[in-house]
Formats: sequence, structure tokens, C-alpha cells
Amino acid sequence: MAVTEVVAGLHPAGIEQEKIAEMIKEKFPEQVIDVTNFRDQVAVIIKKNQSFSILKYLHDEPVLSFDHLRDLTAIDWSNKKEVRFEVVYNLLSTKYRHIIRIKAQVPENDAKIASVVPIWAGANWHERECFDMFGIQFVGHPDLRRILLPEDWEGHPLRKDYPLKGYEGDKDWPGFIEVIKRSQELKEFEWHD
Amino acid sequence: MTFKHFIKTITFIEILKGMALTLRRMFSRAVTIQYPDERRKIAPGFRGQHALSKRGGKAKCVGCGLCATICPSQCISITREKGQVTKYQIELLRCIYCGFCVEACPYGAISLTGNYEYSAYNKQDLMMTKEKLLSNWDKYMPGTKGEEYYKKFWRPMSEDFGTPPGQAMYGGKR
Amino acid sequence: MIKMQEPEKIFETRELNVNMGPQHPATHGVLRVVLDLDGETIVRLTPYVGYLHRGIEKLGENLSYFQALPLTDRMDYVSAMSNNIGYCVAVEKLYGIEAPPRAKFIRTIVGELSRISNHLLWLATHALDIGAMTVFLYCFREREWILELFEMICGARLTVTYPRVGGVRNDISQEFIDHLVKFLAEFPSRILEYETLIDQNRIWLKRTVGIGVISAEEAINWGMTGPTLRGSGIPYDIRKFMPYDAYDQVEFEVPIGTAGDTYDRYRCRMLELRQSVKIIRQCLEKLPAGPVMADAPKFVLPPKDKMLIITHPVNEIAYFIDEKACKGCGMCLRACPAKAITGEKKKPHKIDQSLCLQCATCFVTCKFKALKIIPGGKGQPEEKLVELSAQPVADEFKKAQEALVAHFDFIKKGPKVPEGEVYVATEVPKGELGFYFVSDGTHKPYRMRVRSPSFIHAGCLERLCKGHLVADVIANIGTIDIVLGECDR
Amino acid sequence: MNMANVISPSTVDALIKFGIDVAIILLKIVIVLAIGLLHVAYATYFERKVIGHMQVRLGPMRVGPHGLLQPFADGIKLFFKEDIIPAQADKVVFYIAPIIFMAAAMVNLSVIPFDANFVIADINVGLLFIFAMAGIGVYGIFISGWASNSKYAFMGGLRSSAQVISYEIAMGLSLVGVMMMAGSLNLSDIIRAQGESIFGMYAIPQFIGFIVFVIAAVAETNRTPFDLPEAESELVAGYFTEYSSFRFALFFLGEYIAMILMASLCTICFLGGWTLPWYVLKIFPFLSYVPGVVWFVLKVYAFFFFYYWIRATVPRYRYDQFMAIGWKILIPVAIGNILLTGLVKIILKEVL
Repeated sequence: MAVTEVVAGLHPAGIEQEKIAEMIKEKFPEQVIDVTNFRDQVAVIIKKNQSFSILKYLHDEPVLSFDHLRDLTAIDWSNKKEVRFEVVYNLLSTKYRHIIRIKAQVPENDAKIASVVPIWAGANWHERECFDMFGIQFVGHPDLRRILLPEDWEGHPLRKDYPLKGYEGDKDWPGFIEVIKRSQELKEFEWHD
Repeated sequence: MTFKHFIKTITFIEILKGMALTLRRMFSRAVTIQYPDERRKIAPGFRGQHALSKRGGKAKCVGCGLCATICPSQCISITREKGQVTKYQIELLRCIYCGFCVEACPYGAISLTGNYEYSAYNKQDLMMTKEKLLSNWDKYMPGTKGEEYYKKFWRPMSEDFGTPPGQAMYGGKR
Repeated sequence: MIKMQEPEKIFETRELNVNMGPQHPATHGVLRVVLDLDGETIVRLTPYVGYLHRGIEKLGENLSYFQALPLTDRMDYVSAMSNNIGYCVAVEKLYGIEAPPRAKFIRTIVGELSRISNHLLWLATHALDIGAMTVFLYCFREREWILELFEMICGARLTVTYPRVGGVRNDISQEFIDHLVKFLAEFPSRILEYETLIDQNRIWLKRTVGIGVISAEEAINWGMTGPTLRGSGIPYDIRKFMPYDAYDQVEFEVPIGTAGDTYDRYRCRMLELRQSVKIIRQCLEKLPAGPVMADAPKFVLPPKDKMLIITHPVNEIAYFIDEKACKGCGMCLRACPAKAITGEKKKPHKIDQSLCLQCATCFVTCKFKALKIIPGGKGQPEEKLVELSAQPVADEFKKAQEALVAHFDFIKKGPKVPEGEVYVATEVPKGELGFYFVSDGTHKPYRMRVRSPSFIHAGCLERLCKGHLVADVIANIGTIDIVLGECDR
Repeated sequence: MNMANVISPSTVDALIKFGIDVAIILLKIVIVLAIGLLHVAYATYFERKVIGHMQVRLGPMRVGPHGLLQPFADGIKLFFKEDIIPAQADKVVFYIAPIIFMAAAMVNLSVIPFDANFVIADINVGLLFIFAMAGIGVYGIFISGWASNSKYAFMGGLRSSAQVISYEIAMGLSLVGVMMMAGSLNLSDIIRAQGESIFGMYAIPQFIGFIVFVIAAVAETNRTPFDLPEAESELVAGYFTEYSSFRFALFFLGEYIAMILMASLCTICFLGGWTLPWYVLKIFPFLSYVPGVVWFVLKVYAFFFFYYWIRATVPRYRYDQFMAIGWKILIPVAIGNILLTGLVKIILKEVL
């Protein structure tokens, strides 16, 4: 039987975010498009082609060791930016307590990006959700299916061109139509014999 | 397995302890409230069914529509005609009782009463009209109750941005 | 050596495919788990989620920052308070404001209360799943108490919507503090009660020790957070890592496990209950006097008593359009809900006093200060109004007018946020609840993303259950502490 | 033909005697059934009240004063509900299963001596009869799980049959000690032997057997912590998931009758049945005026209370652990108990 102990110990604070951004720039000079800073949170915008190796570097490099993928999502910039989608990785190192945000640009006509499931197993469902909501393909994902929406759903709801009420808001969903049909069929059936 | 562990195992000591507790609890007072016969006292400021408040027998509501604007579930609809609010509807089935309408109303015209028992057999009965809402005020906010409600729960007030006298503090162990 | 002969294949055996859920007593909501069983051993386990998907992220993008707050209540409805706090902390970071100390302490108190209530519900259902039904009711006895405390401060028990961006909705009362002190004095003995029933119980130990073991590296790799992760021995607690609210001003410890099994996760949560009591005690002792809303005029709802002169008139007021200032833009004409304003383009408009509701909508829409609020002007003839409008306005009245405009602006649109993005996580009872906001400079979030711990933990279910028995699936669903409302959003 | 020539007066006497015997037995059956079923009804009420109060709630309160009429309300509800039969079910077997289960449980009541000389069938292999009938009851459970054509019910049925079979062994072995001490399989004889022994009740000399029996009895009746076939949180309701209304009520009744049976068996074999130990009677001599059936019922209810108390306290075992307990702990312990009893008996014989 294992005993649980109470600790208050914390690891030392890690590297500053700007420095991490510099390190990425040094290692992959071609890949980094931009580094932004808003409210003390640094985001590194990268090209998607090498995204896997950059993230692998962030995970494997001993001084960085970003072992925790806090969040993986996407932004649909619609026509606000040149490249329509951005896949966002929020990373944290539980060892050194530093964070960084990586944003990989994914164009609409080639909405594909390497899956990070081999790096962080927890990315599995994040990527599935991202595929479900934005229609971005994650190459190398073990099981890329819709997750929150039914398999036969049309469209990707978190895209900006998807209306809030869904396409054809007044249309009944297929399941409902089936129920109505069935109830009409059964109406003729004599229940009390 | 140590000897102590062995003794513990064959005497069922931890299970007997648990049984002692359940037996003890059997003779303690039950916490059940026999609902329709007994009722729990609800706290002031309970967010139940809505009421339109009155001043001097007249509705305070002027129909500015701020409550309808802020309502996250968009369950309020207001119609005005000829300088009067003719229709003020709240769809109870859609309302989420967040209390934003109370906060949004600059006139203090809408309040949430302590009434939580309003089931109905059809949808129409759960559409609160202006008349129903006004009668709710008389029913559930009689006397000074309404005033006190606004004093405490119509927020924010200036005192929320300052240090009012008599703020609730912890007074040590009792 | 004699080679074993392959027995003739007479019976074809295949795995038993069992649907657990969406309606099942032990799936904690509408989780569907498809099990492939070899006897009672699990060969494959596929969780299906999404039955409770309400599109909260999409809805959030279409509501103002103020309006979207109640949505977070509906995610993890067993600890709505923590979700609210998480949302508020994130939006505050986006706004660049900070809640005043008193509000921070109050939030910490209610946040920890919510943690206790969540852990109680978790323990109740976990124990019930494993078969200890009395623990269930004992836990609910105390949870009810906490819900009553919530009702005392905000009038709602479950979907509280109590914290606000920049503070809390209203100050706590002395009565609440008295009751809370009583609760804190009583609660530790109640924890002992639950532990008497299950903690050392041989059946409980058999059902939890060594079930769903996950190592520290693997747990963090799977993205686990909260007590589920800490059971494996990683002290990752956002309250310590990136303190928000008043967590940097209180002392507490983070319990961690060693084995990473169901029992350790259970112990972690039990110790967390005690830590929460400790935190609340400290917060109560340190609770400072002061404001409960941030003094950030553009970002929080303005105080209502400032505009009482207009909205609660002693002598009723009238709205009047100054002909000289009016440019005839038609803004007020369109905005007036009662259609009391008439006029043509580029010509001064007029208010039909008999139709006017005195709702002040025209006043706040007018950009040219052509609209005048005239105290005591109701029912007066036109000439009198012209006369009254020329008189200088009292200082107090001017302030009230400003407050009114601010109030209407806030409600109709909400504060504008500079372009940018933040990811702010808070430690909710279930783990790391992250809010990722992308602002495009308007009053609505361009993208609102919720990183819900339940979603990730539900994804780990297969990893935890493989090779165990059917009964352990129940123990594992319990131990990761998921709420499907949060998982599906 | 003259009838008088065929039937002699002695035959008539014999017939009349036979008729009276049959009438008495029928009367006894009626009494046992009526009282038995009433007890079943109130056993559920008792359970809900006891567990309710242990869980700081009240239990049934709405029907009648303190919910006293609740069992009848439940009964009426169960009997008038719609009887749902799954479309894919094996109908005939589906119908038969609850009847087998219920009948097997009820037949056992016939050999239970509720008081001195009050037993429907005083057969000399009473214990064996009970085991045999309990064995038949398993068929009811198993085929109900099969006939429902539901995976949960099937798994429940499988679990139940494995459980009952393996725990029957432990239970039988635990009672061997009692048989050895009493020297009989007749239940009334066992009670009488107990009353005459120096211990007054066999729970004292046979405490190992007693513990094994209690555990096995809880398991045999599918009660917490061994309620795996039903395991509400795993298999929803196990073998009777698909049953509703009347058929469900039969299972329900059967289960409670089985509980009464196990409680009676425990009372008979270990707690002295309708007798009181001599030392108690010595201290309180007036107790001997109380009819024996009262003691019997009190002891049965004490055992019932124990059932409920356990249910309110402990969690549920996992299937494999549960089987392991049966085979690896209870059966060896029970065999050890038999050896011990035999050894002591031989030693005592030598000494005395």
C-alpha cells in the first residue's frame, strides 16, 4: 500500500519566455515567423512544415523539457489574416515552471499539420476535437475521428463561416425526423387488442 | 504480513469500526426534510421566479430593454406602445436565473423572488406576462422585503468600490 | 521434446462487446464506453463523448465577456464557483485589471468551498460505484451544507454566477462568516467519518490499490492535471505554480501520491479536503476590509446609486432635445424603443412627451449632447422645457448622467479589449481549467477556448483500464473525476 | 357393488386420519406462506428503515404512519406495472425463470422448524434438502440471465451461478461441524441437541464455522458486499435487468425468502432455534414462559439486521477477489474447522 505524503516543495522558476523564443529562433531560424508578447505571455508563430521537430525539440531539450501540453487548439482567422488557421500549443514544464505558446500557421487549402501524439499522448483528444471543430487534418494521428459531434455532422462549427445556429437552422436533425416518421407509422398500430 | 496486520485481518477491526459508526449514526437525528410538509428556509436574495417591482402601485419598468439585451439566454421580450410597456414577457423555461437582468436594470424594476415552486402543465403557463410578474411582486416581496432586496442584491453600488462601515469580518474563534 | 498439437478449432470465440452508457449508473453522466471483453477482462475500451455538447465555445464567441459568465456555470456544474473564478481570472488578465484584495480573499474562500463540495460529490459517487452507499449520503449531508452557504452569499445553490470580472457580485455577510466558521469547526470530524468507513476497509483497499496505475512520466505525458496527476507524484498545482487570487498569501501544502493508483488519487483528494479547510481558515483570518469590485471604470459595471437621481426621480424627469445642438443624425430616432422621437434627417428631432417612457436610451445614444435630462420636467409644456433646459446643470446631476451613459454602454456593448491573446489556467477541483481568449479588439472574444480537465481525463480512460476487469472500469471512471458537462462543453 | 364391503372401518379411520393430517399440513402451509410473505414485505420495510437511519435519513415516510403501508404500495405498484418482455428474449424460458427461482426458495420454508413441532415436513435430511433446493434456485438465476438476451443480464447470471455454486461448498462444509456435534441432519434434532448441550448454542464452540457460514450466507443471497450478480453500478441490475413488474416482483420475493431462509438456517444451526441457552434461563427463569417461536423470529430478525448493517457499511468486492475468498479462504478454513471438530470430539471421547 502506497503512502501519500504532503509536500510543499516547488521547483525553481525556469527560463524566461523571451529567452525560450530566442532559443527556438536560433535552432530553427527559417521557421519562426514572428514572436508576440501580450500581457507577459509570449507566443512564437512558426511555419507548419517543421512544427513537429520544433515541438519535439521543446519536449526533449533537457533545459526546456516542456513535458506538459496544457492545451492544443486552433484559431480561424477567416479573412483577417493571410493564413487562415493557426494551431496553438500551450506548453508548460512541470520541472522548471516555464511556459511558452507556439502557434503554427496552417493555410486553408492545405489544412494539414503533423500530429504531436507521439510527443504528448494527451494530444490525442485535443487533436480530434480540433479536427472536429475546424477540419484541420493531423497527419500521423492514430484515430482521427469526430469526437464531440456525431460522425455524420456536416461542417466544422468553430469555423467563422459556420453560422451560430448551424446551417439551415430551421431544419430538423435527422434523428428527429426518424422519430416523427416512426411515431406516424405507429399511430396506425392498434395498441389495445 | 506482520503479526499486527494478521490480527487486524482476522478480527475485522476496521469493518467493526465502520459498523460502530453506522450504528451510532442510526440513533442520531436524520437530516431529511419532509418536503411538502416542511420547507427549508431560503436565504434572502434567492434567485427564483421573477417579479416586476412597483412604486406607488405602478410598475417601475420603463421598457428600456437593457435586461433583454444582457440576458444571455435571450428569454425576455418587451413590446412598447404609446408611451407604455404593453408586453413584458419572460420565458421561464429558457431563463437560467443568472440574475443579470437585475444587475442590468438601471431602474431597479426587476427582481428575483424566493419562489421556486411554479410547475405547470403547459408551456403557456410558464410564459410570465407583465401582469403575472407584477402580481409576483405583491405576493413574494410584501412590505419592506422588496426594498431590502434592492439594498442588498442590486449590485454593484458605490460601497462595493469602497470600504463601507460594518463590513463583515472574522471575529476570531468561537 | 513433444510439440503440443494445436487443438481443433470447434468453437470460435470472440470478445463480448458491451455498451456501458450513455445511460448507466456509474458513468457519471452521459459518457458512453464501449467495452470489448474477454470474459471479464477488458481488451479494448473506447469512450464516446459529446452527448452533452452545447457549443459553449461558439456561444462564447457570440456573447460579450460579461454575458458569457453564466455559460461557465454549466460546464462543470458540480463546482460552478471554481469555473466562474477561472473565467473571471482569465478575463481580468485579458483586460489587464486586478480584483481588490478583499474580493480575492472572498473568491479564494468560495473557490475552496467549491473544491470541498466537488470532492465530496466525487467521493460520494466514487464510493457508491464501489458499493459503499452510506458514504454517499454522509457526503451529501455536508455538501448540502456548502450549497446552503453558497445560497447565503449569492442566492443560488448550484449555478452560482457569483464572481464577476473585477471582483465579486456582492460582499459577504456576517451571517455567512458565522456559518462558515461553524462549518469549518465541524467538517474535519466529518472527514474522519468517511475515512472510518472506507479508508482502511479491506474491501476498499482491494478495489483501489493497484488499480489504474500510471507512472508520473506517463501521467504528465497524457496531460493529466489536478489530483489525478498528483496521485502519481508530480506536485503540479497551479495554485502554487502560478498563484492567482489570494493563493500566494496563504500557506498550504500540495498532497502527492507515490504509486499513482486509484487509492493514491483517493488519498490525495482526502488530504486536499483538509488543505482546503486550512486555506479557508487562513483566508478568514486574513480577510481584509475594502472594496469588492475593482476600480476600473470601463471594465466593470458602474455603481447604480450614482445614477439614482435620474433613475429613481423624486420629481420625475423629462427628456428634451436641444434644437441648437441636434444635428438630425437619426441615431436617437432609431434607438428609441417607444418610437417617441420624430423628425427628418438633418433637421432637429422632437420628442413626443406623451409617448416617452423616460428610459434614457436616446440620451445615451446621442453623440452631440443635444439631449437634455430635465429634472422636474415631466408633464411640463414645451416652452417650460426650453426654459428649464437653458438652466445650468448641477454637478451631482452631471455625474449621474455620466454614470448612466457608462451603464448603458456597458450593458449594450461591454468593454472593448485590446488585440491580443491570453491563456490563463486555474486549479479547479478536477485539474487545470484553462481559458484561452483571442481578442480582435472588439467587445466580444474572437476565440474562446476552454481547456477542460474532464475532457483530457476521459481520454486517459483507455490507458487506465486496459487489462483490468469490468468492475475496475467503474473505479477508474470514478478516480479520474469527470463531469460530462465540462468534458463536452 | 357394495362400498362398505370394500372399505373396512379401519380403512375409513385411516382415511380420516390421513385427511386430518393433510388438512393440518395444508393449514400449516397456509400459515407459513401467509406469515412468510408478510415477513418478506416487512423485511423490505425494515431494511429501508434501518439503512435509512444509518444513513441519517428517514426511509419511507409517506404511505401510512411512518411509511408502514409502504410494502403494500410497492406491491400494488409492482403488480400493476406493465410487464415488458424484450423482443429478442427467449420467451418460454424468460417466463419460467422467476418461477423456478421463487419456487425453489419457497419450498425450503417447508423444512424449517419455527417452533417445537411446528414444521410442515419434518424430514430427516432437512439440511441436504435445503442445499438441494438452493442448488435449483441457481437455475432460475442463470436461465433468467440467458433468456433476457442482454449482455448485462448474461454476465449477471454467469457471475451468480459461479458465486452460488462455489459458496454452497463453503457453506455446506461450515455446517458439517454442526452436523457432527448434533449427529443429525434433521433440523429439529439439531436444535434439540443444541439446547441440551453445555454451550446452549453452537455459535460458541463452532465459531469458525459460524463466521464462515455468515459470510457464505451473505454471498449466497447476493447481498452486499457480495452482490456482484446485481452490482448496480457495474451490471445495472444483473440477471434481472430486463425483468419488470410481476416477474421482477417474483425475483424480489425469492431473494427475500432466500434471506429469511438463510437467517433461519443460521438460527437453527448456530443460534439455538426456538430454544434459549440454559444459562440465560437460569438467570431469567421467567423467559421460559415465552413461546419458542418468538425467540426464533427474534433471532431471525437479528440476523436480518446484521444483513442490513453490513450492507450499510461496506463496499463491494470485485468478482475475482470474491471468488478467491470463497475458494482460497473460506473452503480451507471450513475444512480446517471440520478437522478440528473431529479431533476435539475424539479427544473428548477418550477423556470422558
